[in-house]
Amino acid sequence: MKTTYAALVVGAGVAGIRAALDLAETGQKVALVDRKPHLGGLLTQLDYQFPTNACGMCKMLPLTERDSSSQFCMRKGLFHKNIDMFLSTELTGLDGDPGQFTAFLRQGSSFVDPTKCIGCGACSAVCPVRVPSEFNAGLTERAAVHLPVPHNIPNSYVVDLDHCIRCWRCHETCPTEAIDFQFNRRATFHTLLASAEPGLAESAAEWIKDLLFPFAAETAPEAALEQIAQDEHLAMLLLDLDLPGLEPERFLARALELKPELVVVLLAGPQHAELAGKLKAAGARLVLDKPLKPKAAVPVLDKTFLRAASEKRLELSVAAVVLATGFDTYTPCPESFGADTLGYKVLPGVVTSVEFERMLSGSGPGRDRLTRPGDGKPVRRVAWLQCVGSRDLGKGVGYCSSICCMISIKEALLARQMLKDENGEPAAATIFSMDMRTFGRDYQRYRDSAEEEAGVRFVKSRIHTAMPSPDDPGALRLRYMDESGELKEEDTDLLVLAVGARPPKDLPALARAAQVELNEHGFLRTRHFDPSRTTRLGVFAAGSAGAPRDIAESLIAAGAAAMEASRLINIYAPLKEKVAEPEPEYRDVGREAPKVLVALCTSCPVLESAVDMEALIARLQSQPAVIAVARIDAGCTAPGWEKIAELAREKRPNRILLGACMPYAYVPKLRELGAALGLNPAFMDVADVYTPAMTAAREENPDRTALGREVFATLNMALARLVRADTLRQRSAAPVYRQALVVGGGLAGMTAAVGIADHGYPVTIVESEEALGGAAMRLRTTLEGRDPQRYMADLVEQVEKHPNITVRTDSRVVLSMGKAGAFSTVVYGRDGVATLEHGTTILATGGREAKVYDYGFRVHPATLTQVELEQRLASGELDAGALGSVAMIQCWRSREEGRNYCSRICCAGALKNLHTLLRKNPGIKVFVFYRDIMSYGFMEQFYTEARRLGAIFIRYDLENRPQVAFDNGKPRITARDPVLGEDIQISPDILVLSTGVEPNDVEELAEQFGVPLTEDGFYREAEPKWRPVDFLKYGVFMAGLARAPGNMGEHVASAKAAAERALRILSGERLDAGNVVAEVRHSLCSLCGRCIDVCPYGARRMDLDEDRIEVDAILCQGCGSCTAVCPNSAAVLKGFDDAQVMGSIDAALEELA
Amino acid sequence: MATTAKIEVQNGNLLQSVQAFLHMLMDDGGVAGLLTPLHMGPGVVMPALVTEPERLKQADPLAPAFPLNAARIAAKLTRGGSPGGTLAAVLRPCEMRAFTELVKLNQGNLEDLAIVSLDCLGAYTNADYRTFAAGREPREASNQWAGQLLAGRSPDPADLPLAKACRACEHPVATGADITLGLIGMRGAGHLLVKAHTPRGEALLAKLRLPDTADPTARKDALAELVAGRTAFRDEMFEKTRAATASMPQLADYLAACVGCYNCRAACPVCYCRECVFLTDVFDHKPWQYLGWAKGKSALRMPTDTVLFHLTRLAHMSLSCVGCGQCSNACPNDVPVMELFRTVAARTQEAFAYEPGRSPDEPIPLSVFQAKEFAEITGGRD
Amino acid sequence: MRTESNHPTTLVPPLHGEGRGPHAVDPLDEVRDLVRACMQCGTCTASCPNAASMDLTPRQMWRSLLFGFTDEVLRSKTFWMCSACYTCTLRCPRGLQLTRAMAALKRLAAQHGPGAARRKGIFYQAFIDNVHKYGRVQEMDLMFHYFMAMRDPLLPLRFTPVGMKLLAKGKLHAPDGRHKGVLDDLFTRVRELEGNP
Amino acid sequence: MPATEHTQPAPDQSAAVAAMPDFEPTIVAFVCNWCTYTAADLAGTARMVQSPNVRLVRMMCTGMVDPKYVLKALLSGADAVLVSGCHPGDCHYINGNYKARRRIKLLKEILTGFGVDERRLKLTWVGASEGNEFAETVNHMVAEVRELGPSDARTMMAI
Repeated sequence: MKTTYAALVVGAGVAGIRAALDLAETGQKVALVDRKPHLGGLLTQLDYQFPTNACGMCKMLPLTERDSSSQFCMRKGLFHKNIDMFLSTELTGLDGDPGQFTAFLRQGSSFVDPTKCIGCGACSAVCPVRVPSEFNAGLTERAAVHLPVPHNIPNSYVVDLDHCIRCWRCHETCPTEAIDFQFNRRATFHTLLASAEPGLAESAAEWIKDLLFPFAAETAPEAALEQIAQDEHLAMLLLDLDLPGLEPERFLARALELKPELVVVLLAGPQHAELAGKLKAAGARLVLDKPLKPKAAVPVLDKTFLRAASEKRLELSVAAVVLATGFDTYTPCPESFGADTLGYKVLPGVVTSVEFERMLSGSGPGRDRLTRPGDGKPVRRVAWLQCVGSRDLGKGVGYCSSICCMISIKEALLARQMLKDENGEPAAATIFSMDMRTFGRDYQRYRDSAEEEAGVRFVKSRIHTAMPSPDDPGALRLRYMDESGELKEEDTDLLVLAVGARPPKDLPALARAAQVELNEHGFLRTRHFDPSRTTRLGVFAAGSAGAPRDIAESLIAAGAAAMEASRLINIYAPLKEKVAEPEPEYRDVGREAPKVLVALCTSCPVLESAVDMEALIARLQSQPAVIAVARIDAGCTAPGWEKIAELAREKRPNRILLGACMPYAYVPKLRELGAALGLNPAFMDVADVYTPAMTAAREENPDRTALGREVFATLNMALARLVRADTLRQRSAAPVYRQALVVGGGLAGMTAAVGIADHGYPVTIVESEEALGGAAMRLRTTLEGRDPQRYMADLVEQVEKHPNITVRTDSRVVLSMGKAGAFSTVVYGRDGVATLEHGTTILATGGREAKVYDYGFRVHPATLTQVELEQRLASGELDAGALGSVAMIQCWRSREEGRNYCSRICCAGALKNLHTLLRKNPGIKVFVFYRDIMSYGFMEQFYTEARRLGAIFIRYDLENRPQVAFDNGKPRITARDPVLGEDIQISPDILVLSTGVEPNDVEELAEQFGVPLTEDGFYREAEPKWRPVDFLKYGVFMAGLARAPGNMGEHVASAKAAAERALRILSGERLDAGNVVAEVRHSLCSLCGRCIDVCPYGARRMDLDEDRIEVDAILCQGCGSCTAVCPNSAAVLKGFDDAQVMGSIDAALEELA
Repeated sequence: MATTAKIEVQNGNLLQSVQAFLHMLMDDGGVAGLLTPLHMGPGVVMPALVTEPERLKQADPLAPAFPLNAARIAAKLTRGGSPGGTLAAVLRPCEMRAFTELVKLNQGNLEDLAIVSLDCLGAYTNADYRTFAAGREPREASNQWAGQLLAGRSPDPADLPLAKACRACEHPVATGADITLGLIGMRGAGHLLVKAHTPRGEALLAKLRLPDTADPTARKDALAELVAGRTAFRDEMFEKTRAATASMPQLADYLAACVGCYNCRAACPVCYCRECVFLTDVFDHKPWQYLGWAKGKSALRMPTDTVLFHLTRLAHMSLSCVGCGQCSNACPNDVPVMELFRTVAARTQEAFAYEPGRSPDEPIPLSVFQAKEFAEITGGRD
Repeated sequence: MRTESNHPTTLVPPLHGEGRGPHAVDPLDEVRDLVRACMQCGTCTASCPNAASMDLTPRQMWRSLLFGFTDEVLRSKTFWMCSACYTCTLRCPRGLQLTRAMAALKRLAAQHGPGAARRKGIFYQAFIDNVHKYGRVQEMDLMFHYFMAMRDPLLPLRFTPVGMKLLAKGKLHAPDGRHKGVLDDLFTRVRELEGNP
Repeated sequence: MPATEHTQPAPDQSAAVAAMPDFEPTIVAFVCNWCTYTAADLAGTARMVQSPNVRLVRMMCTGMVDPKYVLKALLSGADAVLVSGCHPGDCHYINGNYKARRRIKLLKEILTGFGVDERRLKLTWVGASEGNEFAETVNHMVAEVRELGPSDARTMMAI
């Protein structure tokens, strides 16, 4: 069975989710797969993200048509009508061409039927196995049958077959018979042994009998093949590689031809090692070492059977594939204690950063783990060590993981906040690093405030040894050398190793299956100017698949990959005009007196045992609007729903309340039920009566009365809300002008424009300069030796020839009004004044290399900026061969007050120019004065290379800047070398200043579009992690250098991500609002306008013509700030009006605890 | 620097001088419409919008009558468009402050209205004013009353105390007004003090060509003495009210006479809602709800939602309460509403360092916020 | 643009600049190549058991090397203090062959360094040859070869008293061929590992 | 339940305590949909022991908790009210929690003036993953209010 999806997204971490949501929101059906049994990737384990130090993942949820994803917390799961999830699933092959791929998937089984599992945990309780819990990074233990992520919804248990000892106790214990070990399949799992070894057949028959598999044996290859051909139930073949006359490869091929699903187990002696490997690649499933040891072989064969019998193979027809494979974190190897002097797994106080986050986590092993692991005393000092498993050629890692510095700062801040003693004094936090790579736009300020406001200590050093403290056995003694060369010792309670990112273990296999190449570091090979492109057309890289990235950049990469996928889908399998699904016909019951049907799910024995059901039902029945209370068996299953529907048809209620578990999971079902009954789902609700019951069920002597009251109150409150549910109003929808405006015709603007225009929507680019191109036109080369000029020339040509793109150069925006879907903008330029109607706007106004005005920049020709140097070297104006020495000063007038951000590209620029210089003339002496070299990611190898080439790097800090003077026009630089502790002086031929970049001045434009700027003049995004290219004002997006400094590839990515966000608006004829939106009761409104002031989304405005306040339902996100500030409830939030809330309060207090 | 001028007082007739000043405003100041308290008939003083200066003969801003807080009227005169001519209003300080609050709430507009305010000597309750004015020429009575009060003598009739709100009021001067007329501490000076506080006030005053003067030193002392007396009264009132409402049941007793007529909120100048939420369908309860509540409490006091009403109103407007006392004035059952509201308002206003009416630029505390503030509310955690 | 000169950069320490001039052909270039990728993290120094007895820390020595302070490096006793425990090599995050660089410095100092350095080189060479030959230190033979190499007839006399004392305490042993050649494989392997078989 | 010693009885601790020796407080909790509601759910699903004394009223944001809801709950018999939402900086709706903080500040000023113990009205920040924090907050508050005794608004005939 082949299912068709527009796109397949591999990897359900945040990047995969973002890519899937981006596509789903534009109306595409997406298959989202993950090899793990849960979604969320690494972030299921991390509760706090920099730079907000909070979670905020829910901010990824759709902003319009919010109800199509029926959920609130992204960490609990993902429910979107256009996304199908396949967990425990791997991509095994990808055939066909872009636009018409066939993807082969193998879905492993959890052995627990999620439709039956009620999450009671009885299985886990009886499981005798205890292994370290992956979720808690090994800080706690779990059973073989376990919950992979405790907060997922729906959350069913999973059998970890690798650790299962096959005692079947869980199967026996499960109250709902949800655990299936395929006992019935054994009788038809015919097993054939092909071996001529004397006695083997007899002994094998003996132990295979225990497995209940019917068994046969053959001693010749031909006979075995015949048996394979004849026995229709033959499922497993044990093939002895010593079988006389066996041509192993041919035999295997033939066998699999006869039976593609056949489980082939090779019996191989040590001499067959190589052959066995080959055969495994050719489709054999398993290798057992000869001589066979039944004790080892039986469990392996049984598990092989279980997997083979339970797994599913899927074939999907997809137009595009997005790989969002993420990264693994490095595990400092405990065996290599000699090399790893940090004592990980040896000294109890040494933990990885992931483990530390689990220690801090609310869902972690508990607050008591925040004591010293050695002796349980409170943690008062924490130290972080950077670059563990990154930038370590000794460990074969030539790259920087890009994220660990910021993670450590975040952890240090959290530690300061959470680890306080009884006097409120925070624990000491120290970060040891060589470079603090805070290269994100606002990250330098984050670091500065960590140091100056929060009191985190930063030490430029690499700790090399941790050992038990001689003075305090529970503490660790750290030895390190400070920058001046002095050996220091200090004690700490915890040492956190900031472990780096590694390519996922299974990435090579996945790359083979998807037929894409990996780079030398083991991540996906991507294009330099186009990081979302892999080596295979139609397969795109999202998130950290191509390189380690932080959340914001992963999401940008995901958006870019989604845009690429969408473009392909649009070309090869164009989506039919997105037709709004017809709203089901609902009867108008708003004016009827409420009649409620209450259905209580009693499939789970817990509720029955915890409360007096009869009393509860009687109590509910006496409630005024209730017409019937019914018990439903298995409310979560199809028969259960049918029963509810049946009851509803019989009793004709106009409200339905279901008392069950996991309300989120029911929302899609309520929608279906509503359609079937003609009753709007707004008149139905699910109350969770199960969670309190479960909690109580675990207590020794649960107070049944208190519990009964709690359950009744829960239902009664839902009832109160439901009874007062408002008359149905049509959901708001606004028509969309399906055109885009892009302000700025540089790299980002053009990239975004092409992306949108390729989908068939007209785009206008407004560029203030005479020609397209912007700042990127000044670049001559890249660090990796690519040709930016050619890339830009191609892009300009593409834009100019594009039938859907109109370019207005020498033009400016003078006025803009409107909102998502309907903007009206006046543009003035060479071609006169024009008014553009457009549904979405992308601001890509770029920036420029910052100017320097001091140190003789203008006066002395020997002083250049990096870009000038690059240009002069490229043009030949400057002859490297004629230079004896060059000095570069990094962070020139940046990363300090005034321009306190890292420009991110200057270290790359310096390295690039330095390489050019040294390649042309290896004799040049190059001196680089730097504060922190920001050679993040794979750029690190160029830094290493630069040092190898002989460039000398001299660190300085703000208190000790290099002093520049000029002798007859020749620069003379005096600086202190911190290593030698001496002043040095050099007189280079030229002095190159890394002046960094600054955004173009867009204050006016920002005001016209109603969008904010950062204090440095960059665009301020809606949320720094989760909405990196959105403005808070929906419908306006940002891209490129005006958003944040970055290299060309990064700007292309943000441009594509912005284009994808814009496409979400353009892809439909109308924008639909959510159900929970604010309204105005005009007859009550006094027009004080306080609701306008407090609305964070600008969704409210005073309509001066009508003299009343209007709410834009598309912009409104349903926060209700307006309702609380409005004194007489003229501002109302649908679903949360006063009557409903006050009704619930009454209901809550009807029976006091 | 405020411009200070004077207007002569002939024969100790304060009212005549005030009237003369208002006359000048209309004649020379170009004021097309002047809102001022006017004698309507026996014992009734009401604000009137005067367009013909002749009518000012009946104007009596000195009358110790305070039938309503005119801030709402000033709001009506300025809201939703231009009045079509220069307007001025004679407001008491508490009216001025309430009006400033209403401006913040977009209910009125300071742009189109010049505000003139007299030193406020206080007023009687409605009932007491009728007693006071009974059988007397009302303007004569006002004049005498003010003269005696300013001279430090007990005004006649001596046994009538001023309204409590006035006795507890520490704002006898409306500093935010465009022009103030100073009466207090002017004894023996033979003139009233006319001060402009705003550019508009100065422009207006300049047109009147009044002679310049300086602040007499006695005025400052007299004001301080007056305020000290009123503050002492106020603090005593707070003390008593706090003691009377020290617990929720005591509060319920305090409000026991409330019949839910909502007159207090109708009279309140800063309760700006077009219709109070307590009058909307939100509080239309179902019959079974009443029984439910009654069962929970064993006996339910009717009408319901009275305590909730007063508490909610405290939450809604105590920050903007100017203490004018119209709530108590309006209560049919003599619930001491003003005392309660002023006592609570003193706390809440202090908590947010907010003084209603101090400046139109000062935002109402609940319309704004800061990322770092009031950490004590969440136990110091953020 | 043509700058005024193309001669090598002068890197002049203003405090004590003597002897740090540029070298036309620098004998230390081969060592320099070994440590160019150094990022001055100091792990070598912090790990070095002998760092306390060194005049320049290893990190400072690499730095001086890279700056081109050849004489200062050769005059330093740092590399002579290296006991070749390989801890720095093992821990260097850049994967640099630091022990090898130390050994190379010993060798180069013996050739190009000041006289004192050459003398230290002679002892070092004699010691290693001795260990290689006997499989352990053979004190008498070591002494003999060292004195021979020093070509100083008075030198043995200066050591005679201490030699007698050691002999009396049984600390000096007569030559003994039992372990001869046992370290041959090891030495071959080390040479292989160090990349000069 | 053994009587607990108090050196200084709280002002609203009246004879009601003696009359109700097995007093169990009822707490109405207004929780934001995104953070604390999720945390409460997590506390439940993660089987953290959570007091049955709490009645959760789901709000979209703490910034929409109208003062009259809090007052209504207290007058209708709740012994305490908890308002809980996202941590500062993490509000799903950008800044609703800051608005809530001012509103709770105002309510505390008003209510404590009428002798309502400050501990009967609480504002906390509980993030979505902090199930334990929620359970702790609630359990601690229940214990605290149990000490304080029933709210004297319970005995009032008037609402």
